[in-house]
Parts: sequence; structure tokens; C-alpha cells
Amino acid sequence: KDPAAQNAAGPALVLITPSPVGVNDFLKLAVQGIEDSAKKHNGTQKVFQSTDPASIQQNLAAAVREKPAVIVAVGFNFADAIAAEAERNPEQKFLFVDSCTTKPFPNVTCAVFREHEGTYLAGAEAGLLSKTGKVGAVVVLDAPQFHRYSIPFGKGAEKAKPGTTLAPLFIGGANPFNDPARAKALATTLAGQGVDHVMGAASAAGNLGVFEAAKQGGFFAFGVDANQCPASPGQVVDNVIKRTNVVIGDGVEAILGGKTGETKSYGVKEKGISLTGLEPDAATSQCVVASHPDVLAKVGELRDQIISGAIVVDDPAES
Amino acid sequence: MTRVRLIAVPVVAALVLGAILLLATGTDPLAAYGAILSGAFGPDGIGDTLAYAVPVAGMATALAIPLRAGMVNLGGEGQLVLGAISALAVGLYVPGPGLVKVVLALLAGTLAGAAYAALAAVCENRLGVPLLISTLLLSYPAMSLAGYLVRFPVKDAGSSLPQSPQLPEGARLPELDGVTTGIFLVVAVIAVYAVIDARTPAGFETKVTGWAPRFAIYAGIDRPKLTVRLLAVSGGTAGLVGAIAVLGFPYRFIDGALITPQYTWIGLLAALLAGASPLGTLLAAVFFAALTSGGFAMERATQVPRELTAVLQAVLIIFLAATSGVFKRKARRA
Amino acid sequence: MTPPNPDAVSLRGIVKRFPGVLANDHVDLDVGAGEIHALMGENGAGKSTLMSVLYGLHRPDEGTISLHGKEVSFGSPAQAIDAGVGMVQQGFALFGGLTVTENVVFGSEPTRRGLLDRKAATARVTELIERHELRLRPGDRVRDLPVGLRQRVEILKLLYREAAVLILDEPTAVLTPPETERLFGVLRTLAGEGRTILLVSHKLQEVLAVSDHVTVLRDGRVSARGRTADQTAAGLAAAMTGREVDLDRVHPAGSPGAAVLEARSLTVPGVEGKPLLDNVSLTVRAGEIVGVAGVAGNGQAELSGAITGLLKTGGEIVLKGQSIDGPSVRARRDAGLAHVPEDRAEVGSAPTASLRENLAVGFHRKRPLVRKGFLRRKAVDDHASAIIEAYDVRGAGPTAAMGTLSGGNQQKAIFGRELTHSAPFLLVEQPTRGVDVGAIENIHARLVAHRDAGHAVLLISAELSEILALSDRVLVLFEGRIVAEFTKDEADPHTVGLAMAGGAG
Amino acid sequence: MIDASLFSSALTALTPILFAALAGALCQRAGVFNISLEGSLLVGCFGAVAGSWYTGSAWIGVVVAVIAATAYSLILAIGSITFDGDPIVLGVASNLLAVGLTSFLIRTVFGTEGSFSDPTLRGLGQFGPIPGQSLLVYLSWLAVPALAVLLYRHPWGLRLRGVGERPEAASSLGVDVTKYRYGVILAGGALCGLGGAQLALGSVTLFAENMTAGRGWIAVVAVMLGRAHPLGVLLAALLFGLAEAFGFRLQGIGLPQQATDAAPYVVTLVALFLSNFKRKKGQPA
Ligand SMILES: Nc1ncnc2c1ncn2[C@@H]1O[C@H](COP(=O)(O)OP(=O)(O)OP(=O)(O)O)[C@@H](O)[C@H]1O
Ligand SMILES: Nc1ncnc2c1ncn2[C@@H]1O[C@H](COP(=O)(O)OP(=O)(O)OP(=O)(O)O)[C@@H](O)[C@H]1O
Ligand SMILES: [Mg+2]
Ligand SMILES: [Mg+2]
Repeated sequence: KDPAAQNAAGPALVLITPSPVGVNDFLKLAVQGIEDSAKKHNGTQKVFQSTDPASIQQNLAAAVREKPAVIVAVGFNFADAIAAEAERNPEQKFLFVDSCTTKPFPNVTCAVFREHEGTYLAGAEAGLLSKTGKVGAVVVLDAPQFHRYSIPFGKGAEKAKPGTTLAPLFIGGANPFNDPARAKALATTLAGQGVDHVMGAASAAGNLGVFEAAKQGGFFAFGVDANQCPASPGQVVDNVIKRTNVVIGDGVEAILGGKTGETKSYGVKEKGISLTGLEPDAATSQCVVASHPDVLAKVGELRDQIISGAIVVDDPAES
Repeated sequence: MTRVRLIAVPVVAALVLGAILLLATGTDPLAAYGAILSGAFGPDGIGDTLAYAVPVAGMATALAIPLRAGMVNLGGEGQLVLGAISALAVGLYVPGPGLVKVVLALLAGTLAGAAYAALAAVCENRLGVPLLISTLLLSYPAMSLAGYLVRFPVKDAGSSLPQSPQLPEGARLPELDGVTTGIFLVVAVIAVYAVIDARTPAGFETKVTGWAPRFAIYAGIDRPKLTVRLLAVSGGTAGLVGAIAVLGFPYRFIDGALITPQYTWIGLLAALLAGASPLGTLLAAVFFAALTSGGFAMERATQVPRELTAVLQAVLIIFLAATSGVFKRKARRA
Repeated sequence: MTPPNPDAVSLRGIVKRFPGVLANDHVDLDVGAGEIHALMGENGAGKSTLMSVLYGLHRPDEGTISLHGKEVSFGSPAQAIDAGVGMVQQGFALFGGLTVTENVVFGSEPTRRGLLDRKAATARVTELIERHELRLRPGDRVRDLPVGLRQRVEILKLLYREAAVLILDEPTAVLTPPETERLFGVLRTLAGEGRTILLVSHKLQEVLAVSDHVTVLRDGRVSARGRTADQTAAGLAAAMTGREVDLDRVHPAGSPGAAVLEARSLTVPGVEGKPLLDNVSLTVRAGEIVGVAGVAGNGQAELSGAITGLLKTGGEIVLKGQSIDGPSVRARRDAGLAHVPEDRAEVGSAPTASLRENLAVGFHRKRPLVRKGFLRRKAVDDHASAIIEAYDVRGAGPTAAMGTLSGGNQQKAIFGRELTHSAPFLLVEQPTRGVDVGAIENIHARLVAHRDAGHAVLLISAELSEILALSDRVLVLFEGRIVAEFTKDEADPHTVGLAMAGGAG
Repeated sequence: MIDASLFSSALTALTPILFAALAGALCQRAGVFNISLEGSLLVGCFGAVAGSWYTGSAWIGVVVAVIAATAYSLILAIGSITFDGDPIVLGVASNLLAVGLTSFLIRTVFGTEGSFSDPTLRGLGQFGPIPGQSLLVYLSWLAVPALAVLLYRHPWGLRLRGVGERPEAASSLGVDVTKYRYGVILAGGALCGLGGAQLALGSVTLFAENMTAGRGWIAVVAVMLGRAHPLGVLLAALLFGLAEAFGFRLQGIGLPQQATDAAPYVVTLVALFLSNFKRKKGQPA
């Protein structure tokens, strides 16, 4: 139907998202990644957006029926469905980003992130900047996967300034991934307890609630996935960025090159995870941390220690 | 003939309205509708439709049962989830051969849902909290409890997500072409409901209560007892649907996975639409399931937002409510 | 043609059709100022419809309405009210949750700075109450008032609106003789002030006693009219029904046998300490009709609830030697109780369901309707046809919705269903409320036949004449207690009426 | 555990619920069972954001929210009054419609999905002495006595209650039942519009799919708990808001979120039990 797609000679790629892309930075980067890959290999690309476990399964099955060169799935919600489809369709290649199947499959390539390393660095910034010695986190759900955004934040802060404490709060409720008002209320609650730096891992919409609380309460927040500083300039200190686009590009390239079945972990060292402030374009990022070169210098040291292995950040999801 | 017209007019009206929406967004309505149809009933789509229809029809039937007596159970989500988590716990922890486990798990799910819904009935009978409110309010703690369980005592050791471990190989309901064999259980429940509704004193008493509650009490039907019974059956059916869901792919309980697809609300709508009649409820449920799976297919094929089908669905019901007598509260008396 | 002194109300050629029914068929009606005009007719003759047309609730399909010689046309009651027409509808139009004052001013409230002026409202209502000696308290909640007082609230509403034309649709259906007397006193005073009163009633004696003129409708057409002084009860009854009706039939006494129902010390607590039913004991024997007389609201509903099990009560009830004071409604019915309730539409039937289904209720767990646990369609059909035939229930057949039957036919169906149980004990409440003379005759005959078949019957009725015509024994209920008991011979309207008013306590 | 921010966050949490619950109470008084509050709120949220975005004025956003939610409530009004449809069917259907329609519109109008926001999107801003509260918060508090006066001190209120108790009687006294019922449903829609505007432009400044997250259902419960009296409804909403804010505190002392999530519902249920228990004791049979 799409004439460009008909003419393209290269591989067909399908990206499946677990929820609508919209303003979700993580998924936007994934879409960017698949588009870049398609362009690079002169292929075609499609995006199937899911809304719930049932539609994830449907979309995955529909993708398999199209027999593309690579099916890319982002998000931990795909684990069971990919395992089932990979088993049933050994010829089909999958790139699974952000999580992995429990059992390895020769046709499933996994790319996972070590977000906790980035969170740790962000926590260090918070510790250095905090006046109250209390930092907090507003996180979607109280589950180990999401603790990667809370516990290491406290650890980093404690490392940077001993004695700093962490207060995490979780959104939960009827609609944890889309309840900005509740995210804001939680952030405000933290501020009421003396917290002045809040890590926001409250979903795309939820983080905006956290930032607004920060603006109103005069405290600071941290974003995730991409540079969220422009959403609330002056309030967002820094972001734990996840280079999903790069990771997808790498993964697709590897699969097209014939390498499949691996699991690759991306952390600070592999440049899959970083902080906006540590990137070359930090100065134009509108992030608060850009005006604290001393803090950035110290955090840069910590990053190097993580890269060298001198510091190992515990993964809360492993516990 | 008039019945056909009663349904046909709203359907056409909804389709026309949908077509206007589509034209407004610059899409060919015929292509979009074609994609919905083939996505819902085509060789690739029918499986999706059935897979979706199992929980929706199951929940629709669960909620239709008390609705027949004029009782609205708004707590289907909690009962569904509680049934699922109970079935899962049995499947995981009760020793024994696979088949026994499956049967016990289904039973446990049914019982858990039944007991919980009956509790809401007791709240109405003993504490004067209307059923509508007691079922709704009790639903949330059940969902929280299940979330808590898979987060702590029943968590999947290998995963960092709020989900349970997978059930062992033997303790699963097999799939046929992507559709759980639980479909037979759901069909059986609907068949039993249809027979009880049409042919037994119990079904008759339920209907009498639905027609005229005070008349039913006058005639010797014990309303509190009936409420408990109907809610137990309703919750039990919801629990069974939950059990079928966890015993099927992906063979585990994932926090929120039974809630986000809106099985319960769409089921309730189907039941309300059909006036809780057993076969009508089934038809409406399958229709909604087809619209949903067709919607996703349409989006994949034409990039028209799948929400269009949600809009069509709701508009259709509203037109139905407005133009036909199916939802009339009371026939007017002389 | 135009009379020099135009009538206060003049209806000309009124036609009103409902789907399938010609309710009013070219009806003419003239009523002078200061006149009490009675409107009579069988159930469904079109009385309420005609009055509703005058009150703006229905628009006539044909015909004209004139008030004091001026033609008017009402699209809504609001317009009729503005033109000075007021109506007390059959079965009241009161709000139980509101006070007397609120009910009275409802729809034309006095205001001050945009808000309700409660003071002015109360003052005006109090003044009207005093002037017409209505003995109401403006602040009382209407739901706490007995029926007789509610009736007065309705009258008060008309007075408050300064209605020149007062329509009362069967106002005495629920009143006792003394209350009726009081009401008529008020009506006469109002007529004396020059107001026009239209009174709809089935009760011949009342009409003869209070009205100046009378019009009889039959099948939507005027079948008789004239000065009341020129009419006789038998003549009016014949005009209504088109046949001779035996009006004053007092049925012969039965021959009571063994006690079937024994109730001892039935008590229902009230809100403020005063019990609604206070230590009531009674016995009903086989082959006996025991009538419970009393002004509505003196514990009748509670007595019925206590016996049927619809209300939880203190005390003991023994049915055929078996204690039933614990068991449920169903157990009591299984033990031998049948019941014709007061409220036919909501309690006695399911209006939206078919006649067939309505008739199956109560038989739906028993043979022959059920066999091997399943309801048999054929048996259900046969059962319905049998009752329809035996009790002459007229309508569109067994599949017609109960609610589409006329009131009289609904009553026949319910009677048929309950009598078909052949239960040892039958409780009947207000069997002929709102039922026309022809139907009354029929219902009474059936009750007596039921008694003569050896069944025990407890009859609760606010209609004293009905109690006297049927009962072998009469109990009088006053303020929750049985204050007097009479044998058939002792019972006469005067003494029983006195007891009903508390004069025997 | 208890400090000013507890009340502040309770206040923020309860405002949309309060608006919706007042809408529900008004409808209930007129004998209309309104369970489409959730959908009305959501439509209000969307209208507010769309209005603010296209005009650059948050207050025009509020007006658009009110218009949108009022228009949306026409579904219930026309369906249940003019066509005598079952209000529960219409409520459930229109709630689903609100979710579908706003998700559809966010894609077709804003060209995005999931949520829409922009740094230049105008919010309501703070007003008055209490930090973090918009003018609408105060308005919601004012609405309580205003509605109480309307219901119990104004002729309309008297007629409205009459319509709720016995529509046929009210109509025979010249009160246009249809007009009153339309009036309360549409007014309820307007109130929900204000609630949605507060949620989407007051609490936060964005629209997210299904962002009402069950607040409309809580409002339905609050109507019940508050016995459809404006003051009672306020207390019920306050109770819920406090219980939720308190639940956040419990997380702070280490309870898992899954446990504290249930807190407001359990508290509400207990409150319902207690209030009914008292009533039962005071009023036998
Ligand atoms: N709203 C209506 N719709 C259809 N038919 C009606 C309506 N109101 C009255 N009828 C029919 O019109 C006829 C006249 O009814 P109406 O109520 O005027 O009788 P009535 O003389 O007042 O009887 P009753 O003594 O039972 O009160 C009846 O056949 C009745 O069923
Ligand atoms: N609202 C209505 N809708 C449809 N049909 C009606 C309605 N009201 C009455 N009818 C029908 O109109 C017919 C006449 O009713 P009506 O009330 O006049 O009966 P009736 O002959 O007076 O009987 P009865 O003496 O038992 O009241 C009945 O057969 C009834 O089924
Ligand atoms: Mg009649
Ligand atoms: Mg009448």
C-alpha cells in the first residue's frame, strides 16, 4: 500500500510496543531506532502499538504472520509472548529490548539495560545538591524492576554525601502508568517530608506530574529515558537516559549480520545508559545540572569508576 | 421483523457516524470497515477474536446472572482477579498429578470468586450497603491483594516484575490454535445458565425478582438468600474466568493483566445490552470481542486508530438504548 | 343556545383516544358555580381521563373546555392551575419526604429575595388550616401522616392555589365514614363559598348524600345525568353497568369450624416507643370470614406483614397447629397461607411480565408445573388458561403483559391465582378498592364461596360496608390494638364506626 | 505523619472527586442515577487541555471543559429521559465511550498518543493562600453551600426533590419533570467539567488517557456515603482524600504500595458500614 515500502529492497522490520507511543520518550526512541535502521538498511518498517497483554499477543502473532526480517519488541511485558512465538517459529528472528526470555532461544536476541547505574549517578548528583539531606523517588509500582529507579538513587546520594536518606513512594492505584495527578500528589508529599530532590520514574505522563510538583514546591526532579529537562526548565536536574534507539540499531545490525541468540547488557560502559549532564550537549539541555560543573565533575569521576569496575552498583531487580 | 429493525437501525447509525469520523480523518471508511471485518473473522483474525471472546463472554455471563434479578455486580474485576490468583496458588503449591491440579485450581478460582462476591451480598443484606457500591468497593482491595501476593509471597523468583512464576507444564490448560481449551468451560457455563434460566424454578425466581422485586418477596422468594446465591454464582463464574485465564497462556498471574483489557466492563456492557438473556449476552460478547480484535487488525493494516472501534461500540449501545425498547426500565402501566 | 348565566365548567364533545381505547366519546358536562357535581362509572369508563383533560394532563382529541363561558385550552396542569382549576388525583400526588407546608406550596412557592420564604409559606398554610379546620401541623412530614390527613393536605393544596374548580378523583376510596363525613363537610363549605366541585366516586351512598348533580359515564359516553335528588342508588348502578345490581346484599353467616390461624401477642415496635402493632391476638376458623375494620394506618399493614412474614415481628402465630412465627414467607405459604395484597401493581404482580408468568408464581416449585426439577411449558400454559377461564380475566390473553390489563382484571387474576392455591388460610386486603360495583359483586361472591368451601379468611378492609357485608366476626383495629370485637349480629355501621374512631377504647 | 502537606495533598486529591460527587448528588436528588461521572470527568479533562492549548488561555480551557462535559452528559440525558433508556446501561456505555473517544481524539487532534502535554500549555496556576491550589479548588468548596442552599432554600430545590421523589406527582403540580431532569444532568455535566479542568489544568497541566483513574467511581460512592447531601458528599470526599493521603504516608513508613492502595477503599467501606449501622439502630424495621 505504501509505495515506498513496495519499492524498498531491504529487510522488513516490525516494532511492537507494549503501550501507545505518544509522548513516551522510551518508546519514541524505539521508534526512532527502527526508523533509522530501516533507512540504513534500505528496508521497510512498521510499528504495531499494543495496549494490554491481549493485544501484545495479537500484535506479535500478526507480526509473525508478516514474516519480517526482524521483529523488535520493547518492554518487559513481552517475555512470555516472545518465548512462545520464538519456540513456535524458529525461523523468525526477534530482537527483544529491555528484558529477556527466561529461557534462551537461538532466534531471540536480547538487549537489556542496567538503569541502576544511571540512577546511581543521578542519585549522586542529588546527594551533592541536596540541602536537606533527603532525597526521594516517585516510581510507578512497588516491584524490583522499578526499584532500579529508587534504591540506587539513595545509594548514589549516600555515596556522594554520606548521611543522605532516600524516601521512595509508589503510584499504584487504579491506573499506575497513567495517573499524573497522583504522581504529583506523591511528589508533593515527599516535599512535605523535607525531600528536595525527587527521582521521577512515574511513567511518561506521571513524570510531568512530578515536575509540576517540583515547580510548585520549589524542589528538584530527575527525569528518565530521554532529556526531559525542557518539559520543566529550571526544575529538572538531570535524566537517566536509555539509548533505546542506539540499542535497537545495534541489535538489528547484528541480527541482519547473522548473529542471533545473544543477550547484550547495556550500561554506562556500553553507553546504553547515561546522564544528560554527562553528554556533550549538556550545555544546551536546559538541565539544572549544567550550571553545576563541580557536581558534574564529581559525577564524571563516579561514572569512570563504574566503567572501570571500581564501583559496582547493585541491581535491585536481581535480589 | 420489528426486532430486526430495532437492532439494524442503531447499527447502521453507528456505522454511518463512524464513517463520518473516518472521512474527517481522511480515511476510506470501506477500507477501514473491511479491515475490521477481516481482522475479526478472517482466517488470521478469528483466533484473536475467540481468544478475546473467552474472557469477555465469561465475564458477561458472570455479570448477567445477577442482572437477571436486577442486581448489578460492579465488582467483577476483583472477583476475576481473586479467582485467578487462587487458581494460580493451587496450581503452584498443591501437589498431585497435573489433571488433578487443573481441576482443583479451577475449583479454587471458582470458590474464591464466589466467596468474595457473596461477601458483597452479605454487606447489602446485613449492613445495608447497596450491592452496587459494596461490589464496587470490595473490588479494589482484591486487586491490591493479588498485586501484593505476586509481589511478595508468590513472586516469580526469576523476574523483577510483579508477576507469579509460571505454572508447571502439567498444570496448564492446553491451547488449540491460540485459543484456550477453557473456551469449552465457558461455553458449558453459558449453556447451563441458559437451561436454568429458561427451564427451572430457580431461573424463574431470578427472573421474577428482576421483573418486580416486591412481588418476588411477596411470593415467598427470599431476597437476601437469593442475593447471596446469585452473587456467589456470579463471582464464581468470574473466578472461573480468572482461573481459566491464568491456567492458559502465559500460565502465570501478571499484575494488571486481567484489568487493562477491560474484560469486565465490556462484559458488563454485553450483559446489559442483552438484558442478561443467556444467548443474547453471548452474542453481544462475541460481537464486542470481534470489534476489539478487528480494531487492532484495522490499525495494523490502515493506521486508523483502533479506538475507533471503542467509539463505534459505545455509540452503537447508546443508539440502541435510545431507539429500541430493550433497555426500557419499566413498561408503563395503565 | 348560550345560557344567560354561563356554567363554571362546561365541557363540550370531549373525545379522548388511547391506543386501542376510546376513553371519552363525545362527553358533555356542565357544572354551575357553587355546585357539587358527582361523576360516576365503572372502572375504565373514562372518568379519570375526562378529569385529566379538564386539568390539562391530557389534551382532548376533540371538543372544547370553557370556564365561566370562556373557552380555554390547557397544555399542562400549570396552565390549568393558573386558570383556577385544581385536582386531587386518584391515589394522591404527595411527597412523603416533604413537610405539609412544602407539599402545599410545591410549584407555587412564596419567595423572598429569590429564595424560598418559609415563614410566609408556613403563615399562609397555618391560616388556611385554621380557617377550614383541617387540623394539620404544617411542619409534619407527610409520610408520617395517616391517609385521612393526607387527603386533607391535598385539599389544602387546592385551597392554597385558590382553585375555583376543585376536582377530586375518588377521594374517599381510602377514608373511613367519619373521615368521609368531615371531608364532605369541608366540600359543602367550599361549595357554599361559590367554588365548583367535581367529585369522582364509585360509592352510591356518598354521591347521593353529598352531590347536587350527577353524571354517569359508561364506555366513555354519558349514560345518565341529572339532579341527584331525582336519582336512586339502583338507578345509578344500572346506568353504570347496564344491568341490575344487587347493592345491599349482606351474605349469610358461615359455619365456623376448627381454628386455622391463631395469632398471639403480635407486636411491631414503632419509631418513638409507641408500637405500630400492639399485642394483637386473633383467631380465624375454618369456614369463617373475620373482618378487620379500621382507619387506614392503624396497624393494618403491620398486621398483614406479621401474618405473611413480610415483616419481622414479636409474638406467636400458629397455622393449622403448626407454629409459623419463625419461618420465611415461603415456609408460611407452604404451610397453607394465601394472600391477596393491597397493592396489586407492585406487590401482587409483575406488570412487565406476561399474565402467564404472573399466574405461575407461587406454583412454580410444585407439581404439575414442575417435573423432575424442570418447569414444563405446557403445564404453565394450562395453569394460566385455567385461571383465566375460571376467573374471567379479560385482556389480550396469557402472553399479554400484566400491566396492560385493566385494574379490575388485574385484581381478578391475582384473586384467581391466590384462591387456586386452595390454601386453608386466606388473607385478603382491600379486595375492592377502586373497583366498580359490578366487579365488587363478583369478588364478594367469590370470597363467600371460598369461605363456604371451608377455608379461613381474614379480610382487612377500610371499607366498612364491605366488612359488614362479608364478615362473620368483626375486629376493630385502632392505634395498633384490637379495641373491639363484634359478631355479625352486633356489628352495625354506627357502633363499628365509633370503635374505629377510638370510641371503644 | 500529619502535617500541612497531608491536608494540601488531600485537598488536591479530593477536588475533582468533590465536583463529580456534587454532580452525582444533584442527579440523585432528582431521581437520576448517574454513573457516568467517570466519563464526564475524563471528557472535562480533555476539553480543558484542548481548550487551553488552542486558545492559550487556561480559563477558556475551563469553559471548553464545561461545555464538553455538559454536551457529553446529553447522552445520559437524552437516552434516559427522552428515550427512557436504563441509566446504568447508558452510564457504563458512555464511560467506555469517553475513554475511547478521548483516546481517539488525542490521536486525531493532537497527533500523539497516551498523553498530551507541552511546556507552553497553560495551567490554572495557584490562587489564594493555600499553596498548590487553583481557584477551582475554592470554587468546589463554595459549590457545597451553594448547592445546599439551592436544594433546601430555593424553590427549584424543593421542586427538584419532589421530582426525585415522585415525578408523576410533581408533573401533575405543573412542574416540568423533563426539564428538571435535563437540568440536573446537564448541570452535573458542567460540574464534572470543572472537576476535569481542575484535574487536567489545576492538579497537573496535561491530558493522559484515562487519567481520571477511577475518581468518578469514587464520586459515585461518595454520593452514597454522603446521602446525596452536598455537605455529606463533601465529608465523604474529604474522608476519601484524607485516607488516600494517609495511605501515601503509610508507604513512607515502609508498607508496600499494594497494601496502602487498598486503604481508602477499606476506610470508605467501613465508614459506610458504620453510618448504616447507626441508622439501622436509630430506626427499627
Ligand atoms: N395513559 C393511558 N394510556 C392508555 N390508556 C389509558 C391511559 N389512561 C387511561 N387509559 C384507558 O382509558 C380508559 C379510561 O380510563 P380511566 O382511567 O379514565 O377510567 P376511570 O373511569 O377513571 O376508571 P377507574 O374507576 O378504574 O379509575 C381505560 O380503558 C384505560 O385503560
Ligand atoms: N395503558 C394501557 N396500555 C395498553 N392497553 C391498556 C392500557 N390500559 C388499559 N388497556 C386495555 O384497555 C382495555 C380496557 O381497560 P379498562 O380499564 O377500560 O377495563 P375495564 O373494562 O374497565 O375493566 P375493569 O372493570 O376490570 O377495570 C383493557 O383490555 C386493557 O387491557
Ligand atoms: Mg380501570
Ligand atoms: Mg379513575
